[in-house]
Amino acid sequence: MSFDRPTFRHPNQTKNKAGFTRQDYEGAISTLCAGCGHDSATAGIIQACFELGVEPHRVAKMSGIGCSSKTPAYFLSRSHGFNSVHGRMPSIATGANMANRDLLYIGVSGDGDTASIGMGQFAHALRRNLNLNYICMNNGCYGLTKGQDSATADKGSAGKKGVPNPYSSIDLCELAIELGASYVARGFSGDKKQLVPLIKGAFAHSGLAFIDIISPCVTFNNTSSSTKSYEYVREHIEATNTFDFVPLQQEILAEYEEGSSQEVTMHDGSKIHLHKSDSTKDVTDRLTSVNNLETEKAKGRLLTGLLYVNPDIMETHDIINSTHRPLNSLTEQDLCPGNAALQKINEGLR
Amino acid sequence: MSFDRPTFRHPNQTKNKAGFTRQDYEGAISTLCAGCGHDSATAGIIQACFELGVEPHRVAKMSGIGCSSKTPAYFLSRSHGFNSVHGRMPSIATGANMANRDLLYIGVSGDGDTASIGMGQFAHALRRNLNLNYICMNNGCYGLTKGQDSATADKGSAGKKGVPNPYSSIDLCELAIELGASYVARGFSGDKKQLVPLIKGAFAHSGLAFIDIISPCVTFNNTSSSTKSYEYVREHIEATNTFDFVPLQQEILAEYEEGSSQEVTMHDGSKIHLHKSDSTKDVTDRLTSVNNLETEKAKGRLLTGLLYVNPDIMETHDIINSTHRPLNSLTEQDLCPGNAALQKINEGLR
Amino acid sequence: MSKIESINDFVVRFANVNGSGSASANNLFAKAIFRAGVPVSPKNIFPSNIQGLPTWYEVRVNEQGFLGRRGGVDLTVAVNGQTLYKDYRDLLPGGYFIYDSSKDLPDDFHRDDITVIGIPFTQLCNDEFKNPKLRQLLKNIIYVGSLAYLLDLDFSILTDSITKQFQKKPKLAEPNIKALELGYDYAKEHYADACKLSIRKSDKVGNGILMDGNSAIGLGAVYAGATVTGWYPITPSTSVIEAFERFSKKFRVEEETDRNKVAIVQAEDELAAIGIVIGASWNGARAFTATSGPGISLMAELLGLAYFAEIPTVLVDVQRSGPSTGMPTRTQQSDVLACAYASHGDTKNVLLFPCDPKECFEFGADAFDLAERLQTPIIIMSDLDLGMNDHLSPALEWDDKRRYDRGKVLSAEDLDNLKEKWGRYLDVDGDGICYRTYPGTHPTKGAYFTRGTSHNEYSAYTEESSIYLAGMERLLVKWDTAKGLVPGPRVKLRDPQNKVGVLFYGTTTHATYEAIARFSKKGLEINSLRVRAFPFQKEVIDFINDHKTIFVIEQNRDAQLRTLLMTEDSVSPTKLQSILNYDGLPITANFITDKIDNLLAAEAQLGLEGKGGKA
Amino acid sequence: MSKIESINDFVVRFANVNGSGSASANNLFAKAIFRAGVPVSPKNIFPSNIQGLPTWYEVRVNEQGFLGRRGGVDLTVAVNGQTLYKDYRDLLPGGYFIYDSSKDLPDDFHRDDITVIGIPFTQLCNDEFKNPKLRQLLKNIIYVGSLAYLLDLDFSILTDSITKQFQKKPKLAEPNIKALELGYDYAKEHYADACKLSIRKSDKVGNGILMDGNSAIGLGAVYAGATVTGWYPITPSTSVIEAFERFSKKFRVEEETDRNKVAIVQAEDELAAIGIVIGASWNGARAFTATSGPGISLMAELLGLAYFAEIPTVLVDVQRSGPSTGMPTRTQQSDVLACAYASHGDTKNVLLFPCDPKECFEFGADAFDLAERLQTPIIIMSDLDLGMNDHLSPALEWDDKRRYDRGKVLSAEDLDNLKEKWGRYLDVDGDGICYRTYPGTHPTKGAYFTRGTSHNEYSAYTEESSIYLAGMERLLVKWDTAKGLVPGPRVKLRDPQNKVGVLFYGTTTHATYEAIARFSKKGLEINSLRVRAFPFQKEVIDFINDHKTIFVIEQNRDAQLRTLLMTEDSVSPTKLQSILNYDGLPITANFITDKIDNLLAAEAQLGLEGKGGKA
Ligand SMILES: Cc1ncc(C[n+]2csc(CCOP(=O)(O)OP(=O)(O)O)c2C)c(N)n1
Ligand SMILES: Cc1ncc(C[n+]2csc(CCOP(=O)(O)OP(=O)(O)O)c2C)c(N)n1
Ligand code: SF4
Ligand code: SF4
Ligand SMILES: [Mg+2]
Ligand SMILES: [Mg+2]
Repeated sequence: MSFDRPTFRHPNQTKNKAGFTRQDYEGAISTLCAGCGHDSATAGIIQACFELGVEPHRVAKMSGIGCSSKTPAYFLSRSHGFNSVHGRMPSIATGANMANRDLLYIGVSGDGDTASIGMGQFAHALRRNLNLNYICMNNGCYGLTKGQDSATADKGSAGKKGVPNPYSSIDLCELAIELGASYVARGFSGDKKQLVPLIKGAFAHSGLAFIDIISPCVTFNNTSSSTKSYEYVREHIEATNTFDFVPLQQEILAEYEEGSSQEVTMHDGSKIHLHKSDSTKDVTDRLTSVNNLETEKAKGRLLTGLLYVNPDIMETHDIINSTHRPLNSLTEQDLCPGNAALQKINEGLR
Repeated sequence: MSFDRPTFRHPNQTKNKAGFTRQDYEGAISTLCAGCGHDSATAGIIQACFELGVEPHRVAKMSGIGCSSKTPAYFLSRSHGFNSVHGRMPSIATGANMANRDLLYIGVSGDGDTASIGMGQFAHALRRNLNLNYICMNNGCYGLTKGQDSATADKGSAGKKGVPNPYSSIDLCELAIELGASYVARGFSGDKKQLVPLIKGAFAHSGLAFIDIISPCVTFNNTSSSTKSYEYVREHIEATNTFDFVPLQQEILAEYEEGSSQEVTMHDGSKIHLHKSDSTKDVTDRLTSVNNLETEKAKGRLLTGLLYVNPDIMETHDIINSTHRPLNSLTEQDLCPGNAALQKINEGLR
Repeated sequence: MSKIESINDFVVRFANVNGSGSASANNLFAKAIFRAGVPVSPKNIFPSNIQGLPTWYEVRVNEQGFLGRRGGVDLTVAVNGQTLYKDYRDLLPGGYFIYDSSKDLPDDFHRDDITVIGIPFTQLCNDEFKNPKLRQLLKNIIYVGSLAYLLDLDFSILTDSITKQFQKKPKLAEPNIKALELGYDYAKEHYADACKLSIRKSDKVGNGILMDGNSAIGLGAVYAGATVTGWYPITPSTSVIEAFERFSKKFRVEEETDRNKVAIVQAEDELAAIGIVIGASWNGARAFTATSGPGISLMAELLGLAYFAEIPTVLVDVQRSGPSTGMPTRTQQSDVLACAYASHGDTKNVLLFPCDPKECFEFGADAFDLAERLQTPIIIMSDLDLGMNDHLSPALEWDDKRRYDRGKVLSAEDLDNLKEKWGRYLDVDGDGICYRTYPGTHPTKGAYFTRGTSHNEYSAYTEESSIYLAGMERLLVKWDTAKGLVPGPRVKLRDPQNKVGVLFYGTTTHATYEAIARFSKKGLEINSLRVRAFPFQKEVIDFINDHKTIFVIEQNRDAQLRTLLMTEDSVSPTKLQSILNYDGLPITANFITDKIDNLLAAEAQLGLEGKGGKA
Repeated sequence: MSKIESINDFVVRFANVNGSGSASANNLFAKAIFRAGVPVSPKNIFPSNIQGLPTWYEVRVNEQGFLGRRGGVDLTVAVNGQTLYKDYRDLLPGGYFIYDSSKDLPDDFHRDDITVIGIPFTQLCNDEFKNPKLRQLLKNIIYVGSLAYLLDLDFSILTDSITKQFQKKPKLAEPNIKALELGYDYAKEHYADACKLSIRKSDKVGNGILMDGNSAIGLGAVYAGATVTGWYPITPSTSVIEAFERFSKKFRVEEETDRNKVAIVQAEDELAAIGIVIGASWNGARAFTATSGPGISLMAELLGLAYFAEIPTVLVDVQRSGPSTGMPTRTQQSDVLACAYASHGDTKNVLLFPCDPKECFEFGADAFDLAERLQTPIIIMSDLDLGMNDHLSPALEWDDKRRYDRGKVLSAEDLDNLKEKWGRYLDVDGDGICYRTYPGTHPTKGAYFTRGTSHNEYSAYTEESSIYLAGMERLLVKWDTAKGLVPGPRVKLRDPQNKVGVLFYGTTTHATYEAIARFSKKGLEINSLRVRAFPFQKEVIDFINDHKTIFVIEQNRDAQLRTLLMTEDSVSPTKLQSILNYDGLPITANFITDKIDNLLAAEAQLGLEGKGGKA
C-alpha cells in the first residue's frame, strides 16, 4: 500500500535555484518501520536533490526488491520510478540509461539485493562504468524477509535472533573500487551532514558512483551485538575527510585558501573541495583507498566519507561511442534505411 | 562426442607412491582445437595428480559450460565428473562438497563461465571458502561460442575479429583475494613447470584454492593484437617466485638451507618452499599481494606464480560446524528421530 | 434486529496493525478453542511489510470440522483505525462488532443490523499497566479476555495456556492473566449475554494437532534423512527451512562432538540454492530446498538439468500470488504449469499436492524416496495458506520399520558382481530408470561423466539422432513408471448415478468438502476426486470418464491443472468446467457453492436443450 | 544396377571435418545452383565443437521449390575419414558416392547398388599447390569442380562467382579457378557421364534471395528502429545480434560525428540481457534481445515482470534441441510451452512463428509494433534450421510510407489536455491496453511508479483483492485484443469435402507442403493451416472445427502447440493427432508422408468400425 502525502504540509517554503521547494522532491509516505535507517537515507536523497536543484522529472528512480528498494516510492514523486525484481536493478538501469542518456539515474538497492543475488549485475554495471548514482542501503540483513544475515553482515555480528554470523563479510566499497568504480563513498543514515554532499557529488559524477549507506534495520538488526546498529556505527565511525560540494554555478563564489584543501573537478565542472587535516586520506588512488579501508578495519574502525574518486573516466556511452542524442528521441528518419537500401541488400543475396 | 583412448598406449609406465601410472590419470581424447591452451592445462592437472599420488576415484570433477568446461572429460576418467550448466559450477560443487567432505574436488571453469554469468556464484563460493580446487582456464574470450570478448579480455586487446575490446578487464586473482580466497595463483598453460606445483599446492590447501590459468584460444584469440596470446604472455610474464611443493610424506627428505626460502605449511602438513631472491614477493599478506599484481600491471607485466596464500583459515564445513563424517554416509540410525520423538512433537502441538 | 446465533460454528475476525504484537493474543484465542475440543482454524491475512500496515486474523470455528474459509464474518474485533470502516462494513448482518471504545466511533458508523460492543481496551490497559512495551502486548490480551466472556469460552483454558506459555518466567504470566480478567470482567459487566455466539466444549478435535504446513514439511525432511539444503529467503517459504533448522538443532547434533549432522547453507540466490541441492543429490546425500514463485522461475534452467541428467531433486514450492512479485503475502495455486513444465525443451516434473500438515509431513518425507527412485525432480506444491497458517491436522505418525528407498544405486560390490558392461543411462529393467553410482564408490568401476548435453547409455556426449531419441523416449517410460509410485487420488463416490463430479487439490480441499456437504444436505450427492500428484493415475482418468461433467476447482486464473489433464491424458476440455478463485485469499465454501449452483443450472439448461451428449 | 536419374531434383550431401574450411566451397556449390535459376537450399549439420569433428552439408535441389528436407541422399561427397563408412552406408541405392581416392577405400566397402566415383582430391591438390594453408581450402574447391562436370553445372557460373568473391584480391581468384578446373577435368576424363543427376538452367528462382533467418531478423530490427540491445552469446542465436551489429555499422552511424545511433551491450548473462531490454523499452526506446533455450529459462522471472508491469519486450528465441544443454547445434521447436507460459503465476506471452527469411524480416519488424501496441513481451520463435541455414526466400520489401506504431504513449501535450485523472493502468478504451508515459516527459504530470507487485489503476501498490482481480482480468481482455493484431494463419482449402486437415508452423512448413503435394499427386487433397502466431485467431479454430481430424505436425516430443490449442481454445484432444519429429534434424517430407499415410489408414479403420463420430 502507498499513501499520498497530504499536500497541505509546509504551506510556504523557500525555493531552490531551479524554483522548486523541498516538498517538490518528496514522495509518498513511507510504510517502513518507525526509525528505519532507510527513511533517513531517503531524506538525504531528497535534501541533496533539493540543494542541487535538479528538475524532479529529469530523474529516473530504479530499484530492486527489499525494504530499501521500496524507498524510491518515498522520494521524488514527480520522477518516474521502477521497482523491478530482486537483484536486477543494475541491468534495468543499464537499459534505461542506454535509451536516454539525458536523464539522471538513481538506483537504490539493499545489501541483499546487491551483495547476494545482485552480485553479478553489480560487478558488471561497475565494469561498464554505467552513468548511475548507485545507492546501497546497507543494514547487514534481509529486512523484508525478517532479518536473515546478508553477505555484508560482519563475522560475529548478531541480529535479533542472536546467532553470530559465521561468514566473513563482503566490503562493497572495496569491491567496487576493485571492479573499477570511479566514485566510491560510504555514508551513515545517522549522519545527514556527511551524507548529503556525498550524494550531490555522486550526481555530479559521470560514470558509476557507488554510495554504501550504512542504514540500520531497527526491527531486526539494531541489537547491541550487531555491527550495523546505530549505536555501534556511531561509536566506530571514522571519516576520510570532510568536504564541500560546489556546483558549477557557484564556483565563482567559493573561496578556498591555498593548500587548505584538495580540489577535485567533476565531469560537469562542479568541484569537490576536500579539507586537508592530519587525518585526511588520499582518495584519488585506487590502492591507497583500499589500504585506507583496510587499515581502519584493522583498528576496528569503520571508514566513511568519500573513499575514492576518479572524475576523468569514460562512462558506458563514451565506451560504446553512442550518439549524444537520446536514443529514444530518434525517429524513422534517423533509424530506418528505407526500401532502396533494402533492394541493394537483396542484390547482394543473389 | 567423446572418444575412449586406446589403452594399448604406454605399455609399461613408472608407478607413483599410490601405485598408479600416469595413464591412470588420463581421460578421453580431447576434441578441442589442436594447440588449445586448455589441453596443456589438462596435462598439468594430470601431471599434478600423478605426482601427488591421489587416488583417482577419490576425486570429483566439476565444471560449467565452455571449451574449458569440457576438459574434465579429458583427465581422470576414473573419477566421477559433472559438466553442469553455464556459470553454475560453484553451487553444484558446493552441494557435492557438503554431501561428502572426504573427496577432493576440482572445479574447472572458463573466464566467461566465471567472470560473467558465474560472477555471483564465484564470489560466494570464495566467501564461504569452499574446499575446492577452482581452476579457471582463462583465454579472454568465449571460445565455444566463437570468440567474443570476455570480461577478462584486456582493454585494447583484439582477437580474430580484430576489434579492440573497449571495456576494462576484471582481474580474477585480485578479485579472489578481495573476496577472501585463501590460496590464489596464476599460471600459464605454456609453462607446465610452474603450473604443476601450483596445482599440487591447491590440492593440499584446505579451503578455496583459485588458480587462474592463462590458456590461449588458438582459434579465436591468439592474434598478435591479443594480450592472451601465447606470444604476448611469453613476452610479458613475471613470476612472484619459484617454489617447491613438498608433500607431507617427503617432508623428512627435503632439505632447505636456512634463510634461502620461506616455508608455508599447508593444512594437510605438506609444505611449500618459496625460494627467496631479490625479485621475490611476499605472498602471505592480502594487500601486498594485490599491490604486487598492480605494480607489475603498471609496468605492463603479467604476474604469475603463487600470488597469495593463507593456510590457516576455516573452510565451509568448519564454518558451519558439520560432522567430520561424510553426510552421504549417514544412515537412518543417524538421521531419523523415530516415532517416539514424533509423538512428543505432537504433544507440543496440542 | 435478529442476531446471529450459533454454537461452535462461526467466523471471528481480528483487525490489527502488523508489528503490534497481536499475533500471540490471537493465537492464544484460537488455541483455547482448540483446547476446548472444538475444531478451529485461524488464517493470517498480512501485508508485505514489517510494521504499521493492516493485518487480519480470521478464525473459523466449526464443530463438524469444516475448516476451510466459509466466507463472511460473524464477529469482528476491530482494533485498527486504518480499516475500522471497512471492518464495520464487511461484518454480516446480525453480526457483532467489538471495538476499542477508548475512542468513540465516528458518526458515519450507523448500521442498525449489527450488535456493536464497545470496550475501552486502551484505557483499561493504561489504567492497569505502566510499562509501555508491556502495554502494547497486553492490550491485545484484554480483548481475548472479553471474547472469553462473550463466547462462553472456559476461562481456565486461557489461564492454563498462559501459565504453560510462561512456565519459564512466571512473573510474566501474572500481568497476562490480569489482562484477561480485565477484559472478561468489563464484558461481563457491560455486555451480559449481548452475544449469541458460543463455544461449547467438545471432543471433535480428537488427538489432532494444530500445526503449520511449512513446519510439517521441514520435519518430514528431517525424518526422511535430508542432510543438505541450499536455500534463499522468500516469503512464504522461508519457514520451511527455519523449521528444518529448528528440528535439526534438536535431532541432528552429534552428542560426542556437538557437530551438526546436516549442512544448511544460505545461498546467494535461488540458482545457487537449487544448484547446491543438485550437487549434493548427485553425490549421494538427500538434499532439498524451498522457495516460492520468483524462485521457481530462477530455478528453471537447473531443474531442466536435473530432469535431463536424471538427478534426484526435492523442491518445495510454497505458492503465493503472482505474476512477478505479485502479492507476496497472499495465497494462490498458480505455479502449477511453471513447475510441471519447468525449463526449455521437452521436460516434465513430478508434482505432489498436500492438503494439510499431516500430508505435508508425509509428502515431505516421501518426496525423497520418489526423487531417488525416479532420479528426477519432485516438487511439493504447497501454498501460503497451507504453509504459514496453523491447521487442525491428524497427529503425525512415523513407522519405525520404514527404511529409506535410496533407489537404484550400485555399491562397490554390485559393480564387482556385474556381468555386463554398466551404463549410467542403460535401462536394464525396462522401467525407464537406470542404475547410478556415487562418486568415490569404486577404485576402477562405475565412474561416469554427468552432463546436461545429450548422452548415450554410457553417458558419453552424442549428437547421434537415434541415440538422442531413444533417451528421450526412455524418459517417457520413466514418466509412466512414476504414475505407479506417486500418491493416488482420494475418490469419494457419494452417488454413482450422479454424472457430475468435482476435482480439486491442495488447500482447495477443505472449502470444497464443506460445499459438497451443503449439497448433500439439499439431497444432491456430488462425487469428488482430490488429486494428490502429477502425473495422474488411471483412477483420475477413470473418474473423469465415469462422469459427464467435472468441475475443476483451482486457485489460479488460467485453470492450470485443467491444462495438465488435457495435455497429459487427452481429457476433453468441454468436459472440464473450471471454478477459479484467484483473488489471493483462500477460496471459500460460499464461493464454491455459488459457482456449482450456477454451473448445475447451466448444465440443466443444456440437458433440456438435449445437448447432453456433447461431452 | 539402376542409377538414380533426375534433373533439378535431388539431394547432395558433403561430409567434412569442421574447421577444415569446407564451408566456402560448399556455399560456392549451392550458390552456383541458385544462380543457375534452380531452387536450392543447403543445410549445415554441424557439431557443438570448434574443430576436428564431423560436419555435413546437405543440399536440396528442387525445381518446384520444395526445399524442406526430403530424406535420403542421392549423391555424397565423402571427404571425412571419421564418417566414411556411415556416409557410404546411408547413400540411397542407385546413388553416387564420391570420395578422395588418394587413399583407397577399405575392403569392407562393397555395395554393388551404388556408383562409386573416386577422385584423388588430395593428390591433385598437393601436386598443384605448395602453400599448405591454401591446400586445405583448395582441396575442397576441387570437388566442387568435379561436381560441376558430373552434374552438368554451367562452369562459367562458378568462375564468375569466384571472380566476384575475390574482386578485391584477384590474385586469390586464380588458384581457386585452377582448382575448379582440376576437379572438372579429372572427372571429365575418368567419369564421363557416370552420373545421371543434372542441373538444368531454369527461371524458378525469380527474384528470390538466399539468406539465413537470423540475418533477416537482425535486419528487421534495424528497419523497425530498434536502438538498444543487451545480449549474451549462445548458439544458434548469436548471429541475430551479429547481423544487427553488422547492419547498424552500415546504417546507424551519424555521418557528422561517427557516433552510433544504437547501443549494443554484451551483457554478463541472459538475466542482464533481458533486463537491459526491459529497462530500455520502459524508457521509450525500441529494444530487443535474442537467445536460445537455456537463455529462455534464465529470462523467465523478468519476462513475468514485463508481462505484469506491461512493458514492451521483444525477444527472439532461436530454438535448439533441449532439454538442458541438449544438442546445441541441432534444431527443434521445443520451447513453445516455456515461452507461451514463461515465469511463475498466471502469465501468457504472444508468440510469432516465422517460416522463412522474408517472414523473419517482417516479424522482426512487426514484433516492435506489436510489443509497443500491446505493452507485453512478444517472442519470435525461430529455430536453428531457419536461423543459421541459408534459405531461398522471396525478396525483402519495405513500404517507405510505413510509420512505426509506438502504441499508446502520452506526450506532454496529451497530458496537459487530459480531462480526467490519468492512471497508468486505467483501461479507458476497453481494449485492455492502457496509456503509458516515458520518463522525463512532463515537469509535473505523468510520473508513475512501475512495479512487479500488484498495483491499482494508478500503479500504487495494493493487496486489495478486488483491484488485483480487476487487473488480472483486464490482462485477459488485452489478450483478446492481441488476437486481432497478430499475423493470421495461412489457410489452404484444397478440398472442402476432405475432413482431414494438417496444422503446422515455422520450419515444419516446407517439408509439409512437399508431403501435401505428394498426396495431391495421388489424388488426395489435404487442407492445411499454417499457424503464424499465438494467441490463435478465430480462423484457426474455425479450420479445426471444419474438420473431423487435424494432424498437428511439430518438431518436439511433447506436442507443445497442441497443448496451446486445447488450453486456450478448448479444442478436443482426440481431434488433434500429433506428428512429431524431434531427433534434432529438420523434419523431412518422407517422414511426414509416412506418418500421414499411417494415420489415414488408422482413420479409415476407425471409419469402418463406425466410430467416426468419436471426435
Ligand atoms: C527472486 C527473489 N528471491 C527472494 C525474494 C524475497 N526477498 C524479498 S526482499 C529480500 C531481501 C532484501 O534484503 P535487502 O536487499 O538487504 O533489503 P532490505 O529489506 O534489507 O532493505 C528477499 C530475499 C524475492 N522477492 N525475489
Ligand atoms: C545459459 C547459457 N548461456 C549461454 C550459453 C552459450 N555458451 C556456451 S559456452 C559459453 C562461453 C564459454 O566461454 P568460457 O567460459 O570462457 O569458456 P571457453 O570456451 O572460452 O573455454 C557460452 C556463452 C550456454 N551454454 N548457456
Ligand atoms: S524491517 Fe528493517 S529494513 Fe525493513 S523497514 Fe523495518 S527497519 Fe527498515
Ligand atoms: S575454440 Fe579456442 S578455446 Fe575452444 S577449443 Fe578451440 S582453441 Fe580451445
Ligand atoms: Mg538489507
Ligand atoms: Mg574463455
